[in-house]
Amino acid sequence: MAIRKKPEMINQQVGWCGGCGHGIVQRLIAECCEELGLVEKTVQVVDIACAYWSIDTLNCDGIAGPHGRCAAVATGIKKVRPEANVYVHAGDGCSYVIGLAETCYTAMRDIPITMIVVNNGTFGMTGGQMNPATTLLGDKTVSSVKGRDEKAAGKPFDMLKILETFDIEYAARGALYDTKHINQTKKMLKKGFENQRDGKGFSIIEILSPCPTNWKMSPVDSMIKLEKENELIFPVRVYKDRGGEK
Amino acid sequence: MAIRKKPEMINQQVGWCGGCGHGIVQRLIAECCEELGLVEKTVQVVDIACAYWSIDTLNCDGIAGPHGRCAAVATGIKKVRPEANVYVHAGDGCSYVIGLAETCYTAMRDIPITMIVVNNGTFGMTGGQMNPATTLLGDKTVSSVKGRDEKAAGKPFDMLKILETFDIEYAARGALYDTKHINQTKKMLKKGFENQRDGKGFSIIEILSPCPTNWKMSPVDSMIKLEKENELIFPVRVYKDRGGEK
Amino acid sequence: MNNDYSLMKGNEAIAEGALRAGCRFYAGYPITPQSEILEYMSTHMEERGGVFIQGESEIASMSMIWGAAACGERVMSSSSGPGYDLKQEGISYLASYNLPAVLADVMRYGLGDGEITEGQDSYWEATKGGGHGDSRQIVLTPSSVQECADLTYLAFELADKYNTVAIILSDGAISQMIEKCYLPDAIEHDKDKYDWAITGYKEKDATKVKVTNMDRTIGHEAWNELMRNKFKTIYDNEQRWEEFMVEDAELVLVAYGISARVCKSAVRSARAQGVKLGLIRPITVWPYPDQAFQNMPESVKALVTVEMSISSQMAPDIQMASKFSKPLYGYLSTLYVPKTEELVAYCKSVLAGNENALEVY
Amino acid sequence: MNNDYSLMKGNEAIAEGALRAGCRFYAGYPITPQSEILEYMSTHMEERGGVFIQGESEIASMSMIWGAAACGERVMSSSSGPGYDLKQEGISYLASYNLPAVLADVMRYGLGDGEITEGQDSYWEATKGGGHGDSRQIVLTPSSVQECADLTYLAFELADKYNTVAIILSDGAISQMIEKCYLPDAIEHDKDKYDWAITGYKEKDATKVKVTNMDRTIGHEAWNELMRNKFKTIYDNEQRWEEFMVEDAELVLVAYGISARVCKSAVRSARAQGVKLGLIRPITVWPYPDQAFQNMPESVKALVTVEMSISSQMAPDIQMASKFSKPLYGYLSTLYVPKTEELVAYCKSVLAGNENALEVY
Amino acid sequence: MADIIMAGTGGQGVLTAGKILIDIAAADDKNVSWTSFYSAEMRGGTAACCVVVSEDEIGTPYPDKFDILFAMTEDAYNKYIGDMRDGGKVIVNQSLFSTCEFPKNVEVYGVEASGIANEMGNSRGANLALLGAMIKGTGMMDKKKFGETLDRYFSKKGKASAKNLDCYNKGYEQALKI
Amino acid sequence: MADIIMAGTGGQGVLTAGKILIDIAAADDKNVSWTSFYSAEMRGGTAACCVVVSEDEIGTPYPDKFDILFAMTEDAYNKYIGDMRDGGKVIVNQSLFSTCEFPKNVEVYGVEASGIANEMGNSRGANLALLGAMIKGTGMMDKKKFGETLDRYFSKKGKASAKNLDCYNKGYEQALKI
Amino acid sequence: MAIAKADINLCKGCRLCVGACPVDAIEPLHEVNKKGYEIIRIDENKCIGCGMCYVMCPDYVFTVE
Amino acid sequence: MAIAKADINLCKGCRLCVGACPVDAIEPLHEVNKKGYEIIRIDENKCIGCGMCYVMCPDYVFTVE
Ligand SMILES: Cc1ncc(C[n+]2csc(CCOP(=O)(O)OP(=O)(O)O)c2C)c(N)n1
Ligand SMILES: Cc1ncc(C[n+]2csc(CCOP(=O)(O)OP(=O)(O)O)c2C)c(N)n1
Ligand code: SF4
Ligand code: SF4
Ligand code: SF4
Ligand code: SF4
Ligand code: SF4
Ligand code: SF4
Ligand SMILES: [Mg+2]
Ligand SMILES: [Mg+2]
Repeated sequence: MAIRKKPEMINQQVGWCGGCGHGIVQRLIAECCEELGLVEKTVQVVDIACAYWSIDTLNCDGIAGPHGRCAAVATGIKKVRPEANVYVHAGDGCSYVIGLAETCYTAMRDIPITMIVVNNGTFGMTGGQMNPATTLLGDKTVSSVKGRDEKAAGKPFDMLKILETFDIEYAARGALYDTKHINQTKKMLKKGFENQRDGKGFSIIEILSPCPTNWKMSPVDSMIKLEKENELIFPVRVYKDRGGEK
Repeated sequence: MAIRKKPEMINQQVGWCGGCGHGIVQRLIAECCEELGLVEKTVQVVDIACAYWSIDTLNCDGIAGPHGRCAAVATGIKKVRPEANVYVHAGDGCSYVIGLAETCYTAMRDIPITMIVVNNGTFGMTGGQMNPATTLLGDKTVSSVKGRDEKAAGKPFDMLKILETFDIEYAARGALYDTKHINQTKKMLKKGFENQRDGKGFSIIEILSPCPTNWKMSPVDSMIKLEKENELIFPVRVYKDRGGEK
Repeated sequence: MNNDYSLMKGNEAIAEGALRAGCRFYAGYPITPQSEILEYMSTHMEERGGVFIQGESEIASMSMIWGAAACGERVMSSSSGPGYDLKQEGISYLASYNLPAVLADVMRYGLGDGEITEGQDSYWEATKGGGHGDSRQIVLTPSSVQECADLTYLAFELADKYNTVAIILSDGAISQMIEKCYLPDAIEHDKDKYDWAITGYKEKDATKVKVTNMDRTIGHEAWNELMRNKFKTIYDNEQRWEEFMVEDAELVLVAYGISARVCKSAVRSARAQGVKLGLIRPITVWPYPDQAFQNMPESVKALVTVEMSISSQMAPDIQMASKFSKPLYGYLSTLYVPKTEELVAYCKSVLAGNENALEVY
Repeated sequence: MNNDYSLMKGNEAIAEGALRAGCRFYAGYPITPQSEILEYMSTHMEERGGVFIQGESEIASMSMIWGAAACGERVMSSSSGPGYDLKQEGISYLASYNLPAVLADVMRYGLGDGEITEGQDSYWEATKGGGHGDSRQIVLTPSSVQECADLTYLAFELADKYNTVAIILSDGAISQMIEKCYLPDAIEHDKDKYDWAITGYKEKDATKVKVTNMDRTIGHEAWNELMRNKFKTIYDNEQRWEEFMVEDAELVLVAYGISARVCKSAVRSARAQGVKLGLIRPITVWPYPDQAFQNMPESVKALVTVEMSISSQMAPDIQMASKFSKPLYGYLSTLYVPKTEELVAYCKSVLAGNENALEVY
Repeated sequence: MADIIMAGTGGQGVLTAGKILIDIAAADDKNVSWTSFYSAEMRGGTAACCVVVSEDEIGTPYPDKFDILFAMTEDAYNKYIGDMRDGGKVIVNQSLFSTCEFPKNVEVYGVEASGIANEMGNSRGANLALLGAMIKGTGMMDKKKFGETLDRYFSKKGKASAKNLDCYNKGYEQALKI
Repeated sequence: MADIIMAGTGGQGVLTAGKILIDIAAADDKNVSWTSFYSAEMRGGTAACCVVVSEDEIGTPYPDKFDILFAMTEDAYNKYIGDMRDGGKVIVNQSLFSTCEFPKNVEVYGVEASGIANEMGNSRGANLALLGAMIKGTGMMDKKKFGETLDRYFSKKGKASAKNLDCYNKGYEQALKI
Repeated sequence: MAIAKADINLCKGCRLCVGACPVDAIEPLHEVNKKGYEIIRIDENKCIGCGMCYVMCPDYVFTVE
Repeated sequence: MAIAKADINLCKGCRLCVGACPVDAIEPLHEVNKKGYEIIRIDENKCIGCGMCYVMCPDYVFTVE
């Protein structure tokens, strides 16, 4: 059995709530960068949202993007520093709501970065409001106290279906609700980093992740909800793998 | 043969360049509204772009949306005046570039308006810059003087493919390059207005249209380009017709 | 006026004040420390027969309220910091169509990406901002939960009266605190009372109703005049402020919002210590209450602006109002709510001649 | 300095000035009357080894230049009117990370949706804007094509020197006109010269290089101090202006950009008619050239601000600079380039006591 | 009348205790203000709120010094004990408290608040027990009246439960000056 | 030295004529400015530019009054004739001109500019013919030197053609005072 | 039979109608209208009143009655 | 054999590891750490060193060696 130990790239305790998936995501990222020997070249772009805490804990160059504009910030960085391993770690509010256009146009330009989106079905950092892209119908949030109602607030949509219409390298969705899916998610992330290393195009990996604090559920129950409810609407799978051919 | 005459809803000469498709689009809209008896209830939302001139020429309530935000403005109007026949007449820059998110979220909310997007492959009003959503590869514009290059500027994408992933009422693309297609486009528009009248959801009709001024081509050649080049990338067809079932 | 108080946060008082003023359309996007306004609206707007939309961004939200305002509805949005920046374009558009609307800007600490601590960082943006063009907005600054409700209510009245955007410039401290609040009586707004509003039906008469860029409708000259007259009328008639023990003061503090609350305590405490402080509390910061500074008592030796900012954003307005008649000092506490006794000590030091006057630029 | 002139538009001079200053990253979105900057960059950036991106919006463009600036590159964006509004948030972010960047804001006529005529509508937004927070930007105002090139070049130097955003505040008239321009010599910028820049490689040393919100890195107290010192240093050292026949003037015009050009003609014409006009032309409007107003000759009876705006946006700055030592009048021509003789006639009328002083609010 | 600082760790109900306090004081015709220190981290760390109760108009809702310190943990006590006015009252949750050297200028009251709560099977009731101790120690309000309004507070929120009042009462009864 | 207004309808090459003029005047060591009135409508309507040529620093590039009016159409003439300085020169394209009553304070020169252009098979050359007439009428520059620089101007743009110089020369030769 | 009429003042000279007419009844002219655009003329003898010109013209020049 | 170790100071009491362990080697405790979170304990006798706890824990509590 190989030794399992917190990656060295992570240099202090994480600032997330207990049971939050962001911490797992950060670890998977760090593991990938270490295993691929990319640590020294890595630049992280985090959202002004719960992903932000990663700027304090990960030992690499980094910058926080204005809320929603991470993909555009990363574009600027990748164009000036094409040798760098540039990735985005952002929320589903950032990437799919206010930043929908930035995400799509980064795909349109096929910018060779690795974009990681944490789908926790809510605006975590601001206190758990409905996320118009990802909150399930009926889910109660502080801005949909009776549960999300389709008539008033529309219904969640699958952003990866949108992104697969672009000519991009890779799009996939993983999940964190059990170790099997965490391991699978890591493979997706690794693919995303490898694609970048190999000069292929835009890769995006979305990750179903719990926000126990704002869901007002225990971490364990949150994982159950992820599997039993969220995954039904947001299937875990590879949506697109261009295989480097263009 | 029925009498063909400029619709009464149009009250003065159009402000567009000679050979511009916006004038045809405006006439089709007016014909639809008149034939469906909707004139008195109609509210137009035009873009700050070439569609803007319609605010001067069409005899109905109207407002110009901030460039790119027409769909959001129309949402505000439709929510406050649900009885009104609210439509958007906007450009492909407005609707697909700066306003990509607004267009998608209006679809997400399935707001029962009729959105009409003039795809002329350029930013007409500002002098013909490349439109990142619709300018074809190789097309020369003032901001891509050597022709649009995929590596630097990505490539055009089909927004209707994106919109059909949403649960909306209707999405279709028409074209103006000959009378047959103009008549077909009118049917699409009429469907869009009928859907709204019947309380169905969001309808969007995109229209392939020439911009001879900025393409630096004669109007006749522009129509040929539309048919021979643009339609290859942007096929004329109905993408989605929910048929009122949800 | 209701005789029964409620205990509520400043943010909730803003939202409930708006609903009672007849606001029936709200669109916004979450951001700390104003999200409770949005949340309150999401919970209560529908039961009052209105429309709530959580927009996909601040810009989309502004565009939605623009459409709704053009229909004659009483509309509101709210934001803070970076989110408020994104509303600048929409403010300009509202101004250029002469449309009434109310916005709340709940300030935080300045210069920062994700800074959400208390602060008063957006005085300039609120009073001199409003996007491109010559637009000006009425800006009201609550310094209690009661005023959050009252000034929001007033904001709708003023917006309607002058066809203008009115801004509630609150701050994280005032908006997050809970106090007693006597809520104003609810009124209903008639969105059909205007002759300019978009209706989409023409029963009233056959003429075209059209809301468009005013300068196109009435011509540039008339439009420029209309704007100038509007600004001047507002300036002449809508200056609001509170004076506290200014009559015999040696030093007059000038502060709004949370800072003014501390100043009041400081005035009381200093006077107990034999130091005559006074306070001018602007309630409107545009129009700035120039009148308050017109006949300053002889006793006043200097003015002190007290703000939670890095640069003194209010200082130029104070100097314009006071015409440099008194020296101006600054107590700028950035992200920290000023401390009462520290402020008193500073004032003593000013009076003792130990402090440098503020450099304003 | 090149000995050969070019005939070019102001916009082109801005773009070429930037390229010669070593700008190697431009992202922007079209809008009249600044689109030629973008177009020039799209045509020439690549041949200089730089990156041009036509962004999907002003906001995306700002975010891209933010990323690029954080990498140590010399970056630029440009916009106008409503598009410039949307850059406010990004300006704040640049300021909060202490990153150098240059922006051009080509003004148009105020209050309007699609207005694209000449104007000077965004003085406030440029000088008092910059989004939320206490950020301040250096603002340079070219009044010739030559200055479009020179001040853009300077803007990059100042941005670099002070780690700040520098703004070229041009206007539709100056940016669309063609004049002779002697272009500055081209320099190359070394993006690797900074110790704070993102590189994504660590050969130099093992320590972590990280660009993040400065207040997190060095703490709030230090950050506030750093900001205050920066603003003060800029204020003390970077005031720029031109004086023209002020020594013996009876009336001094104050104007920038296109208006200043007309004023120069007016001064000459008036003097030919025996009326002693002078001109103070601010070149920086932040920092405002307060020094220019410090020792005004006795002969000066009044000041006249000449602006293409509805409200006098520069008037408060003039009054702050002149400390109300002279009465202030205003010639505000909105969307019309001022007429030389009309302006002279107005000045005569002021001197004859037939005009009202400007009300400033 | 009183500047009160209430502190503990997240999840202990400190902010709620403050809200209960102002609710009751307001009903008693006092002016009240409640402020908290919100932070970007959603959970954990210290939680604190500051309550001002006054007969007169309240100036700053952020007093420099306090008359009462309501400390749910030792950390909270350590953080604020230096900001007490002379003669101030300090109420500590002895269940999470070790030290015992108190400054001379304050009176200290203690109760096993967490212990009481667990005992009553109302694990979230420690804050109410400490409120009881506070009412006893400060005498700022009538015990019974406070208890009744407390009951009404929870009824209003739809969370009425006899256990709440029990915690409060036990806290009152068991509170001791130390 | 001269404030010049050049006007016509869109597509007639008025703006280009202005650019040619400043190009040549600049090469002649003059200071020059060129301004146009841009509008939101892309095509049609009047097009006009204003050229200032001066030995000295140029103040306003938007003069109130003009020394030279270069009118490609009668509309353009009507629009600007009221803004002429006494002694000013007016150059009109007689091909698109009917009236003949000119004000006393100006000197008028005419040429069939469009006619010449069509004749030369250079339909876009009417502006050059009128430029020729203008050089003759105003004597503001040496005929030959202007012609040479004109040639160079088109070469620089990669649009060299003998027809251009021909139009200019014909315009110069056929221009008549009226 | 219905037949097309043209209000040539509205014409902008785009020539799109010319190709749209199934019977070549529309003749492009070099003559310009007040706004300076080259106009067209309908050959009334050829016109069959099909309305295609109306459908195509972006400037509402045609009436068919 | 490799076996898991826990740095309980880092634990935030989420209990996710408990269910992730295939052999029920992780016991949730009521005991709290310095930060006030209820911690866990690994039963060294049961642990098979599979590393699932490491994979699941969001707070990097586990080292398997
Ligand atoms: C322009 C702007 N609008 C709003 C915000 C406030 N804001 C910060 S984080 C956030 C939501 C974050 O949600 P998400 O992206 O899903 O990330 P999470 O915290 O859930 O991981 C919002 C709305 C902001 N910082 N800037
Ligand atoms: C915020 C903002 N950015 C940019 C502009 C400038 N602008 C006006 S119209 C336009 C492009 C219009 O293109 P499109 O939407 O395709 O319409 P078209 O004119 O081609 O019909 C642009 C960029 C603006 N008015 N506002
Ligand atoms: S709020 Fe939600 S997303 Fe944010 S750190 Fe806490 S659990 Fe994670
Ligand atoms: S610029 Fe293009 S889109 Fe605009 S009116 Fe002219 S032809 Fe039509
Ligand atoms: S289509 Fe209409 S505008 Fe075009 S040439 Fe024919 S009549 Fe004229
Ligand atoms: S009606 Fe038909 S036949 Fe007659 S001119 Fe028009 S297109 Fe030709
Ligand atoms: S998963 Fe980690 S943080 Fe959660 S209970 Fe287990 S050890 Fe503690
Ligand atoms: S290593 Fe495997 S067996 Fe051991 S505690 Fe962790 S999960 Fe259980
Ligand atoms: Mg989220
Ligand atoms: Mg377009």
